[in-house]
Amino acid sequence: MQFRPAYLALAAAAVGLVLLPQIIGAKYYLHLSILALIWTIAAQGQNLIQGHAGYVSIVQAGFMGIGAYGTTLLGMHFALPVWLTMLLAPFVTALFALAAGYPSLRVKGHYFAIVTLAYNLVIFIVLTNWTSLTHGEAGITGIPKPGGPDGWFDFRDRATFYYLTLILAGAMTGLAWLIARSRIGQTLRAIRQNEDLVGAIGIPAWKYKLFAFVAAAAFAGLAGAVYAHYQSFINPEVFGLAQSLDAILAVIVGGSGTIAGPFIGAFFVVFLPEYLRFADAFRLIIYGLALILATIFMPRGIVGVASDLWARIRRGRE
Amino acid sequence: MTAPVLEVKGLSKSFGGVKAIRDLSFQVHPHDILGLIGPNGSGKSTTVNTLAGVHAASAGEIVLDGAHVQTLPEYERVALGLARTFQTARLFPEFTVREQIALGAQVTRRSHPLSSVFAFGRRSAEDEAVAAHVEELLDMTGLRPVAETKTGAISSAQQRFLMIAMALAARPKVVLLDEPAAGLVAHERKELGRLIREIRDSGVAVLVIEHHMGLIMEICTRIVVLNFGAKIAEGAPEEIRNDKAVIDAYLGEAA
Amino acid sequence: AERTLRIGVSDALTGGASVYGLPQANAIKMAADEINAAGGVKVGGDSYMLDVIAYDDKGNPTEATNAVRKLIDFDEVKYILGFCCSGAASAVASFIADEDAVMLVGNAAERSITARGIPNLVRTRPPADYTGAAAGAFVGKRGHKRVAVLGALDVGFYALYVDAFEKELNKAGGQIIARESFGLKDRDMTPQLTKIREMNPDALLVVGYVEPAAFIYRQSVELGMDIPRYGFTSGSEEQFLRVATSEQMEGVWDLRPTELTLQSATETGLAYHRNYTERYGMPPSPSSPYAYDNVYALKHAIEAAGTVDDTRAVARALRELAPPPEAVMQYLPVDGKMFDRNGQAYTANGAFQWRGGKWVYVEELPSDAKAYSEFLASLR
Amino acid sequence: MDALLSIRDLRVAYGGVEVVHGVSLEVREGECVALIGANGAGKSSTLRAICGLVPARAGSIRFDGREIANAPGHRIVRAGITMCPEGRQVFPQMTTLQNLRMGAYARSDDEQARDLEAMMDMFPILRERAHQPAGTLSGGEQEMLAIARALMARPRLCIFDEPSLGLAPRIVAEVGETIARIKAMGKTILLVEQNSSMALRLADRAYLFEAGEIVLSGSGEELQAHPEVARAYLGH
Amino acid sequence: MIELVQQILNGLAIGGVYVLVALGLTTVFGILGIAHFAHGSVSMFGGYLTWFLAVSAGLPLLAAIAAAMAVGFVLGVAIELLAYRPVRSASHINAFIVALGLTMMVEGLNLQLFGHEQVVIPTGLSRVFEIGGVTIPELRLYVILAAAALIASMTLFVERTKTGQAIRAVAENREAAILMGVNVQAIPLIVFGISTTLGVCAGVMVGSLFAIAPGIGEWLVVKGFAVLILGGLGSIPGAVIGGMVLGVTEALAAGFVSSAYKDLIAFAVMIAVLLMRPQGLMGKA
Ligand SMILES: Nc1ncnc2c1ncn2[C@@H]1O[C@H](COP(=O)(O)OP(=O)(O)OP(=O)(O)O)[C@@H](O)[C@H]1O
Ligand SMILES: Nc1ncnc2c1ncn2[C@@H]1O[C@H](COP(=O)(O)OP(=O)(O)OP(=O)(O)O)[C@@H](O)[C@H]1O
Ligand SMILES: CC(C)C[C@H](N)C(=O)O
Ligand SMILES: [Mg+2]
Ligand SMILES: [Mg+2]
Repeated sequence: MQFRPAYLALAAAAVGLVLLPQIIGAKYYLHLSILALIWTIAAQGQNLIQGHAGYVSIVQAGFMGIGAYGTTLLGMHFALPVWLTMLLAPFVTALFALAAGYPSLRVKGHYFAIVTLAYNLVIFIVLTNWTSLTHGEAGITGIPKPGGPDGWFDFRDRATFYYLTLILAGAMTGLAWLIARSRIGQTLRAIRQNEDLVGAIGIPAWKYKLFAFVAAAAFAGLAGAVYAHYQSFINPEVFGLAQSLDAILAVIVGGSGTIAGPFIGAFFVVFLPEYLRFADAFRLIIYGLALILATIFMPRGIVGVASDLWARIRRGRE
Repeated sequence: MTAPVLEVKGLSKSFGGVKAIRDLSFQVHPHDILGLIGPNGSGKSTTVNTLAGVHAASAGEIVLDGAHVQTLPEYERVALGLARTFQTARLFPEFTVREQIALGAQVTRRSHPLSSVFAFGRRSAEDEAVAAHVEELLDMTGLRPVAETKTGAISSAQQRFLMIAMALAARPKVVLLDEPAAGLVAHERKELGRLIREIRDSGVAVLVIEHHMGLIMEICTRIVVLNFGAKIAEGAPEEIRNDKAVIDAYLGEAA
Repeated sequence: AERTLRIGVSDALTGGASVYGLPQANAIKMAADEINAAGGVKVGGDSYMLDVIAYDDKGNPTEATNAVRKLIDFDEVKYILGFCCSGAASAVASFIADEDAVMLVGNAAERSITARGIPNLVRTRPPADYTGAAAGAFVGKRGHKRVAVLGALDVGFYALYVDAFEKELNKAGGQIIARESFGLKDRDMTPQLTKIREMNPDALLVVGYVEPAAFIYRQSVELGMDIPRYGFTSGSEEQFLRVATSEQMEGVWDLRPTELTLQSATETGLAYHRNYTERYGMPPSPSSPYAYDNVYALKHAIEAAGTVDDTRAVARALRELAPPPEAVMQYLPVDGKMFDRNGQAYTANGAFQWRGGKWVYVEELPSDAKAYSEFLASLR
Repeated sequence: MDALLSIRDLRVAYGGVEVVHGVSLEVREGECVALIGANGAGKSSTLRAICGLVPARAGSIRFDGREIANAPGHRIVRAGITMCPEGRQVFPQMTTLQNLRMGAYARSDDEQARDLEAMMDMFPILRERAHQPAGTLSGGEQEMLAIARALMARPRLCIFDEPSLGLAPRIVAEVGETIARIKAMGKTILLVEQNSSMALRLADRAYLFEAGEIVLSGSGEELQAHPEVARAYLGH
Repeated sequence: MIELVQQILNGLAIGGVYVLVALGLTTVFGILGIAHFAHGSVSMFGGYLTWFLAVSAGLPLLAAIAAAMAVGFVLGVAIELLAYRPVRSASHINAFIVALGLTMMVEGLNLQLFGHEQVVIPTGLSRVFEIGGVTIPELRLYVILAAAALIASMTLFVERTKTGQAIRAVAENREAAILMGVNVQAIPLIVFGISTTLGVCAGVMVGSLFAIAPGIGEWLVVKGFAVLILGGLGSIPGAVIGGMVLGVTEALAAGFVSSAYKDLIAFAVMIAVLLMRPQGLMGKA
């Protein structure tokens, strides 16, 4: 087989991720890594609709909220086991996305972006105000971990939960990869380039868009469910507009339409603000500036820069 | 005489107050190259767009190979055998020529799209068939030299041929070509004329809009002339060339 | 020897709840400095100097969860104070029992925080319904029959306050004729007020954070409503005057724990007010001493337990503590102890009225700390 | 006499790909010059470089003795060049009248109203359509509008890029006449046309483009008579 | 009946604010196709600046507003030049990310300059007019009038001035505008300058009617976008109608249905309109 740097990077990343709990000292970084992996799942979903189909959807965090509340409420009210509710969460979310996406995919471009933004706000408002169900702003506490103390694994142990999240993030990344290189992925990329033409050559574009939207939501739903059981606490705040913007950022910064991009981007949006705390007062300014500079100077994201670099090195060698 | 592959009956289309097509009827037969000509704004593109389903018809019927299609969405009409090109080239600029043609063939696939997600890289018989068809079209339209080139980077003449190849990839029964010769120079036009005949000979009926009279007169079996959205003449090229109304409205002294 | 003891603060330093959180965080730092200046916390032969690490949780449960997680996991802190807000405090309370840490809640008013009897948690502010009941009795006594409520009613403890209020009001023959609510970020309450105005109530009860409440007082005047207005806000004069004029505030009642006011303050209260004002350039908010008192309670508990490392022992010592002499608030000890077996402390409730630009302490609202303590324990 | 427009070794590239490889040509005052050649030969790119719509990678463009290569587009217009671009490019939601007024944007004299009348006299259909959004005009009407709009600037050099593209034969003939009239008014014209026979008939001189280079030049008649031109571009 | 009139009046003031925010957004969108998400934060900044100039620097209120508007113009110009211009040729998602970055920077800068405190711009206008049971606070009346005046001058500017026509021309066809001699490098600067100035006015209105606090920019810009979508992207009349519809809908929803869900109802109206008219009320198909 031909030497491909991408495979090398992949292998290195995989080894690094598996060994991570052994390497890092402060428990806090393990916590952040788990969050980043959860964000990877959400960002892989976002990449389907944004990176491939070219539709900026601003509701990913809202869908995470549906997944998180879905798994929690199903567990609370129907006494279902945690594993089952976690499994159901993406489907519940997908159902909501189906209902919301069907009408709204009639609008395009910026209209679509704003309509999805409105969905996120609507989800937020409902989560905040339907207090009898969601406990509103105060949120729901004591959400159980999967497995219970006498199962094979104790997921209250943070490293164990880390591996669970790692497996899920890996699986969802794999699924995203399969979708991206399938006929569906190709059609989504065609939609991004020229949607009218897709319809004109006999492809029902709306079905593919709806698929991307619903699949993105399902990814988000799973991410939200994992989040809920990891934190054991949820309130509407984490599922607001700002977090949906983070999902968009993760895709762009990492490299949209690529498979590694959302992963890199997820770590970026979780860790960078944390590292900028040293400059507390100037954190927002620096973060904002970094974003602008990154967009101006590396519009194709980190993955884009890396592959350009690699191409240059190879050309230099030849 | 064979049954028409496309039959238009009493078609009308208005935009607000503007009546772009009025009570238009004509037929396209399997071995036809039907020319659709008329002054600017006479409703030719609107006719194509209404046939293809971009606009909903205000009145009238569109019968494609026996099936009424006037209420179907655009993509279903393609599936039933009606493909088209556009007045200005439309592209997927990040795709290669081969990829764009292959996308045009997607409508011919019968397997569910999801099956391709879990194919894990295996190519099905259907994939092979599509690939073979794409290769055929590359040769037929002379695009093989640029098969691996991004569609945004090929010349505008090649882009026009690409539009045609992509339409043919859908294995249509009839193709609608909207000004395929616009901007082509003489020898490219000749090439286009040859291609259109070849398409017809392969069993696909052709409806072509053109302002280039040389081409139209040369290749068309019949011509329909529109003015102000209504048909003012129909007949063989010779008849049309000498039709008084057509000369006044469209051809002018120059022709 | 001289050593350092890190204590953590999670509180709203910014955002709408910072009217409560920022003064609390300030008060904690001030208390820590005072203790350090007086030789620190003495355990065995060592004196521990307090080192305060404060994170901004914006009053938000999720941010608070993350802040506390970081305090415990990253900064290795065992004593955590602050918590002006019920949502944030409840979220942290839900997992604090599993941690090797002690949590001292200040201003947050949600009842459930101390209703579960979490052993390593104490709180200085009495629950909202404890105050709401007293407030309802007071309003009933003043003869209002038809009271309209405008509040942040989807926030649990405000609803709790109103429910307790209603029960007592009903006893006096009054009733609540409207419950209108608003979001914490809303600033335009004219639609709700217009609706209430149409119903012709005898009085208006406002429950919400200082800023929205101030807008309600201002807009009610702008809409020409001329009825008695009652509230539950614990806001200072300065905080209200940023939004409304003193004329627009004139006559408004605040029905809340007695907390800090200059008229009612003791010698320690006056000193606290003086020092704080000098140090921060503005007077403290009424509810800020809840956190200040917690620092002293912690100091005495650690000294009584004789350890800084054994958080269980410190938590136990907290429950045995009598109100410390440095405390600013006047607690009503239950069985001689500052915190009852629920971990809850009590103050008296009071009626304050805005008169000529100042909150004036008008009268004490009768409340029974011991009976409430029993009730709270019965909820488990 | 010095040429009004003279181009030396012009190179134009899009994103690193060069499409015009060192073109030199000139247009003298009062002349009508045509550029002909196949699709994608670089004619439009040359015109766009003259007008400042794309940067010139190398070479010089002198207008009336001044260097204008890579000057900002509005400066070039103010210097006296206007172009009637490929595909007409009217402002679709502005009315015919507003479009015409935009044509005089760079002028500050007070004869605009008179010129407006003159244009409507020249193209009576535009007067009928004065208050209609330009986007709803038919292709032929839009072409008239685009030409009139360009003339509203009172240019010293008027550039037309494929004015007959997509027009009905009768209208093509009309456009040809219009250009002849403009020429008769003494305007200097640079014309690109796919309809090579029309272009060569109108032109005093012409250049043949192939793959980004000029391969042939001469008077209109000379090129019309050239066997290569006749075969590939005139379709004889 | 009185209640209904009162509720509509309540809604008009906030509707006026929405219109001003949306006007700025819509011109920027029309010209450059940018969803200028930072617009709300810039409004907030303008409000804070006015407050600072009036309260801390002791300027008379009108002078403070004028100065803030001038600063707003310069800020808008700088934003276009330094942040948006470099990404003009990239896809619109990139411009959107730049907008997010700008939002953070403006918020951060605002915190550095003016702190975390909520502020209210003191106007001293506390009289209340009453007509037949309907009360109108003096301040609200002035806000409505000022908004109307700004909207009218903006419309006149675009329709009647040469620069205004040039702005439209650039919006409709950038290249053709170059060929008319329009300085297309300068137009976006003017547009951003004007847009930001309008945003500052909106910030001042919010700051004196209600209050401005960090984070309020998000609320403003979300409402602005909702208005834009409701009225049709890039359409000035659309922004005016959309803003009024949204403001009044919210007031009526809060007054007659549920205050907790008033935003939800407003968004539901927006989504419903879009589904019936995907291009918005006044948008071109
Ligand atoms: N979407 C639309 N809205 C309003 N009017 C339209 C629309 N599309 C076309 N028209 C009008 O319908 C008429 C017919 O236009 P159409 O494009 O079909 O003409 P055409 O025959 O193709 O002309 P050309 O040869 O110039 O391409 C014209 O008057 C045009 O302005
Ligand atoms: N914006 C662009 N980006 C990239 N390539 C371009 C661009 N515009 C033109 N080209 C390429 O530059 C070459 C020259 O194009 P140009 O438009 O100048 O040719 P032309 O002679 O005017 O042809 P036509 O007759 O098609 O108008 C073509 O290969 C074309 O594909
Ligand atoms: C009444 C308020 C001062 C209570 C406090 N803000 C809380 O959330 O509990
Ligand atoms: Mg047409
Ligand atoms: Mg050209």
